[in-house]
Amino acid sequence: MTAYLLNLATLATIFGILAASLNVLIGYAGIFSVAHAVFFGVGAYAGAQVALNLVPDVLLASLAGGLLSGLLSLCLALPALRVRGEYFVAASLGLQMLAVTVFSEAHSLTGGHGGLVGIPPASLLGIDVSSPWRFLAVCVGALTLSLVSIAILMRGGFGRGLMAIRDSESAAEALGKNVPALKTIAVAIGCSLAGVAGTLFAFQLAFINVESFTLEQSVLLMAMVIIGGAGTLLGPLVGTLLLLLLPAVLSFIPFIPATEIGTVQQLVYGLAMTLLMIFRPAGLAAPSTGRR
Amino acid sequence: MLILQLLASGIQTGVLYGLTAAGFALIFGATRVFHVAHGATFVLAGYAFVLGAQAGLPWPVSCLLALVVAIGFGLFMDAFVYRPIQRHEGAFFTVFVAAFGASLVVQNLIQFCVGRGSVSVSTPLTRASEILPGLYVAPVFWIAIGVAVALFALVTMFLDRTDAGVALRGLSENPELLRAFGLSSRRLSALAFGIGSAMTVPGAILTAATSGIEPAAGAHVVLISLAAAVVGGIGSLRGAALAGLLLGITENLIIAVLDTQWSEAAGFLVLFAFILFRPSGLFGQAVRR
Amino acid sequence: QTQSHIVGTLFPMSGSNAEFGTLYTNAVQLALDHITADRMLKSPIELRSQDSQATPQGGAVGMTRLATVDKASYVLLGFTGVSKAAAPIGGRNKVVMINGGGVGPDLATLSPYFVNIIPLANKEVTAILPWLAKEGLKRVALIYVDDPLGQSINQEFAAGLPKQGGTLVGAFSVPPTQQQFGAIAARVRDVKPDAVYFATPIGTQLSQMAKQLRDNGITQQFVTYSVGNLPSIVAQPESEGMIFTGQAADWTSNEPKIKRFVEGWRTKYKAEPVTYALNYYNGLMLFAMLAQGLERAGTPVTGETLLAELMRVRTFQLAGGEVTFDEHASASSAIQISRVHGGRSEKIG
Amino acid sequence: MKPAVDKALGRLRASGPAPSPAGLVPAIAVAGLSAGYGGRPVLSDLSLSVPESEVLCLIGHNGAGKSTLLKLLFGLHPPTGGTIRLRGTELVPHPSAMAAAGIAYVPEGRGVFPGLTVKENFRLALWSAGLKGGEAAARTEEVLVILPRIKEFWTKRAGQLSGGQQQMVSIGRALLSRPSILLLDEPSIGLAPKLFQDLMAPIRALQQQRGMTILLVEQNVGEAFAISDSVVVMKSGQVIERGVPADFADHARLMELF
Amino acid sequence: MPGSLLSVRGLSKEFGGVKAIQSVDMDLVEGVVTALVGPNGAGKTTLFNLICGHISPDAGEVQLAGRPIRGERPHTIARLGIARSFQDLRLFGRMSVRDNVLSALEPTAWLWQPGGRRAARARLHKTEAALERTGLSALAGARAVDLSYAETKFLSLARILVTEARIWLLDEPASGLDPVSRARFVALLKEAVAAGVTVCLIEHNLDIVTELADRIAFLDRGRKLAEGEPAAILRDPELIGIYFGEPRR
Ligand SMILES: Nc1ncnc2c1ncn2[C@@H]1O[C@H](COP(=O)(O)OP(=O)(O)OP(=O)(O)O)[C@@H](O)[C@H]1O
Ligand SMILES: Nc1ncnc2c1ncn2[C@@H]1O[C@H](COP(=O)(O)OP(=O)(O)OP(=O)(O)O)[C@@H](O)[C@H]1O
Ligand SMILES: [Mg+2]
Ligand SMILES: [Mg+2]
Repeated sequence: MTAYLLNLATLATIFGILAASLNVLIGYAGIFSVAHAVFFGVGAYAGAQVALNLVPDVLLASLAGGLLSGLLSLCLALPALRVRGEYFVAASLGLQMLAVTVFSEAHSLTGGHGGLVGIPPASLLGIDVSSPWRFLAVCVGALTLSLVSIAILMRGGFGRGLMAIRDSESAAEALGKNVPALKTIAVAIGCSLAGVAGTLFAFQLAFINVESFTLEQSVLLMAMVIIGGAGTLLGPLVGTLLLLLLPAVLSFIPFIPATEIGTVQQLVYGLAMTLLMIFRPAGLAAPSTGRR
Repeated sequence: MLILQLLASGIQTGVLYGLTAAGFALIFGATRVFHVAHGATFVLAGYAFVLGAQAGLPWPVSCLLALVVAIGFGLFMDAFVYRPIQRHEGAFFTVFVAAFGASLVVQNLIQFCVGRGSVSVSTPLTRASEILPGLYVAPVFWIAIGVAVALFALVTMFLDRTDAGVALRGLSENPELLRAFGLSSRRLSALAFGIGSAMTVPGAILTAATSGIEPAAGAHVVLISLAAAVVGGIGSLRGAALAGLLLGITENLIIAVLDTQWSEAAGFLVLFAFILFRPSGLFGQAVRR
Repeated sequence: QTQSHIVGTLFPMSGSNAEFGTLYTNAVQLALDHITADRMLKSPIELRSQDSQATPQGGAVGMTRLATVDKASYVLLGFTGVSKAAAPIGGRNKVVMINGGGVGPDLATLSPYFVNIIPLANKEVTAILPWLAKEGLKRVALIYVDDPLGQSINQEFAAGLPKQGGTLVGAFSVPPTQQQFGAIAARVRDVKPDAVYFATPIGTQLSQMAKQLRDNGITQQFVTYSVGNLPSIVAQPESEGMIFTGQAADWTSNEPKIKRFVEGWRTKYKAEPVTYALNYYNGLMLFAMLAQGLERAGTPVTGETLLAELMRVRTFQLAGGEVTFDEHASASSAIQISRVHGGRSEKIG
Repeated sequence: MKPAVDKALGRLRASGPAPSPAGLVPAIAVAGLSAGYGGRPVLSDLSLSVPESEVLCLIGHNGAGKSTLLKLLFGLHPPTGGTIRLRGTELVPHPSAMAAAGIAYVPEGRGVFPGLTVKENFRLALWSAGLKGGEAAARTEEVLVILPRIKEFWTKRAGQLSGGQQQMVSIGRALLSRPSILLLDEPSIGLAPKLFQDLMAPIRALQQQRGMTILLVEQNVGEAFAISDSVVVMKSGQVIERGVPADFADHARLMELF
Repeated sequence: MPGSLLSVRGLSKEFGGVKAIQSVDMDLVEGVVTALVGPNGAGKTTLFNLICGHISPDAGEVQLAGRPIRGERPHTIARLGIARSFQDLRLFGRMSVRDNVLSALEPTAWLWQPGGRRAARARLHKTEAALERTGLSALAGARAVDLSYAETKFLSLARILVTEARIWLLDEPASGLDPVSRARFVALLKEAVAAGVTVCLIEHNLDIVTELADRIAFLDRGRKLAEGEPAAILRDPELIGIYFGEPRR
């Protein structure tokens, strides 16, 4: 039982990092990306390749994953600088679909549909951290670090700049904000964190393939952020816990016939998304709106 | 000949994409709702038709059944999902998530009630015959083109010529003002959802006949609709229809040189390029704030 | 009454592959009925089910759950992605994993605890090549899903066909999500094949391929591997005449074990059984045999002891015949060739 | 100076809050009306009567609730309490019902659909009034006689018109239904003062000819008072003063009321 | 022109056939309040947009204290000391009133802010002072979307007030305000002018124009028809005819 809970907790932590990083884009910068799984994937593949071919060091691999994701995030920043709203959603969608194809076709880098197998157990600066407890600790550490840095950044002038751009780009420009630079940095930060999460994911699963980096994953991540409350610090975590643990909890319900568990899970899942949005449109962690 | 054959199959796919995308564009244009559950409408219509046909109903009745189901679902989403959300702050992405959840519910309900495999209707109409040396075309090819063109003409005529059509354009600009005119924005948005959803029906029925339809088929449909709506210029029916056609043809023609897994990607590459280089789409006006 | 044996299943129960999950679960259920009826074991078997969603993440989570919460010693699973994600977890927790569905050749060496009870796909291609030559089907077009399974089949054909005097005139890869094959049909027709081989692990996709190719005027012989044995495919009119390979599983055989399986299936599920179902039926049967041996010897039944028992005995009399496991715990059994005829499958070689 | 103000105030108070001519039912009478946005009260226990065939000018500080009151009267926002009577009959406001009862509403800002042509803007108004064919044409003609300049830009998109032209179209389309009560919300915003006067002159003439009731919300006191019969001052969601324009001619007194 | 802080020469802009601005020359002189007057659609807002770099001119030159700024990005121009308000305000709706003002103080907010805690505290002080002056102190924590109409107008001003911009371009800053708020607003502007800010404002309300402006530039259909002392402009019957009559198109 502990191992199961540890596994879930580790996954939840990893997805917590992902959701928090997506929140930088959606909640603060107003960049509605549905391509976050792409950068999750890039990080995972990069981290896995480092672990497979160099050393299975979490720090090094995460660095590689985060850096590569951050670099490739220019693909997302480019349309973000040109269009907003629905148009950007469509652009990121295009990027997501392209990336999935590339992930499944670039056999030498990603292993195609077969994926990368046998990612070695993780170590950290020479210390073996592959045991579930230790790896969870590493992930929690990464999550804490991400949250703290996001909190500091978003409370400060940088965060205010992003939110200003989110609410009115032209007014932000007129007040001297360098909109392209701020947007590019925000995208780079969000995507690098996603890359780090990807690397941790690769170590945790020891096997990755394109199925974890699809549009569904992106939408799920987005749902985590929105359901929890975009633009709040803890919202994404709440959303992650809810959406990740809901299936797990449902699988403990005894009276659902075994063959229908999956369907029922997905059904409840979808229903929860819709109902939550109807009754808590601002997200679970958002303060209930006072005036207005 | 290969090119011609691929072009033919591209056109057949494309007109249906175009029609479905135009429905999506109509709904989005009029109500500003990013109706991600449009794919669910498509699947529901397809299943209604197949189940009707399997139950022995004559085909016009099955078509009617599909129509009723599609429109009913569209109206339901409008009244019970989108409107309550928009009564709050109606943030664009809140609607997105809610609609996505609803699609999941539909998909799994169908799995639960009907089954997980794909269903289809068998009809001799999908049997291709050689009309030119090496060019095989099935009767559905002509049916698809005929129905799509006719329906599209009908809808555009409705929007251009009738009072309700003008009102729908007004709705897209300012629903609040419409109420100040003494018109009901609710009824108009229901109208938009009704027509837009009805436009999925031909595509759904013909897909059920040619390739079969499965509970998860909606995802692809909605992706294409969304891409076409953007490439065409958001809100422009003509643009969406043309872009849908274009995407269908691209998807198929690309197969002449590349493997199929690149065909969807090619469509989205077109989308991506459009957004970077012509963000206003084929027919849209530039958006920047 | 002692503690019960916990056996887990890790099948896709939702999503586009859920049809398989249902089928496999039914097979396991039937085996359980028979084991209980025969009183093979002192302690009862308790089944625990997890939804793998056919994705690696689903597989990893489900496997961890089965191994650590449910403490299953033996898990039946399927699908290449799931298997790969689950194998290290199962291996670490010393859980025997039985694969009866995934046929990617890279599954052979995943983990010592990973047992393939299904012959891997490359073996099926080897079996069909002589038949193609015999029938004079020299020009073969291949439509394959671009995954390890599809790739290995592609390689087998590219290497094997010329040896038999044939040629692979076209190999068209498709993504697993593809549903429209009108355009592929055009390309297939363009290369003028004598036979078209489908290599997709997804049943719905196979049925769509068959239908749309026929619709688009491809009249040539269709050939595929064991996936063609799904009821929905066999029943489809467009599958008429399709050839598929599979483990030797002769539903008309009088051998008592297979007869019991076939009849049990027909009465319980009111349908024709398929090879995949037989694999998972045998999968649980194998557990019962191993556990029976352990119970007799007074050894506790754990994943470790089960695996040791398997490697000790190696050869088992299962429904459908004798199955032998190699040093990687991968089974090999005879391959038979069947043809779809009138909505049923019939053995032709 | 001071005694003059006092005198004026005294006279105002003596005249009472709702001077409706005896025997005449007011066109609109609201009593105890309250409303708010998301739980925040904006109007509280507001009572007001608008006499038949008068131009009543409603003034008050920003956020006093003037626009909200108009929205309530046209059924665009739900009241949380109180009653609304239209010529003595109580009703639950709803835009289409109010339109049918002869009320027309010209919202704050530019009340036209910018993407539609002027003709199409009119078409929508005719449609909502249930007017068709010859009758519709006759009504259009009637409005074009009152505001002849609309003809100059009849087929242009409303968004391409200048602010004054847009305002003209907005009021013109409201007149299509031949309303007996017209609710005008700050028609002067963004308009040059003379433009506003030019626009309102034919409306005032029409009002006097037809006996139309107009409830005019204005911030530009000078121009508005010139065409008003009486004035009501609102403060924080309530009516605090009522009188004729002359009573408020004194600037200092006016400032005090805000 | 002597003392010209911002000079505009031959500026032109066409939107798909509409000549929004046609070779306009204009000078903003240090300490002088210029009012931009003209009928709706005359191109006043467009002129601001061109000066601030929000749209790029088809022809013409803009110089700030002798330095050409045409073609610079809007944020660069803003940092050079030109602040502007928008006709439709464009507040940062989901940010608090305080953050709206604070963000105007940190145009170059990178990942970290130079100056450390002390500078941060100084900025906060400045913000509070600006809120105090515009009467928004009590609402500092409220979201901008929740403000009333007059409050939004004052917030828009507060955002400009805190910047150290030497030139303010204000687009109908006081429209729709009630007389009392308007008086307060005008008083604030006068204070700023007294402190040396060069103001150019678009305004339809001639009362405000006469009260504040030292000069009037008169725009019609993209052309500057006249510029001069308010009294002179407002006496010109032709201009008054254009302004008070309907614009002829
Ligand atoms: N849609 C809305 N949502 C929330 N609050 C609103 C809304 N509309 C108005 N309010 C608030 O209600 C109050 C009254 O607004 P209203 O528009 O009725 O005032 P007003 O008297 O018309 O002011 P003005 O002279 O500025 O037009 C204000 O505080 C305003 O902020
Ligand atoms: N981005 C744009 N695209 C196309 N046309 C534009 C654009 N911006 C302004 N115009 C046009 O340029 C002309 C001048 O507009 P502008 O907004 O500058 O007028 P204005 O003097 O500010 O009027 P108002 O007093 O009504 O605010 C108008 O005809 C307008 O339609
Ligand atoms: Mg108002
Ligand atoms: Mg302007």
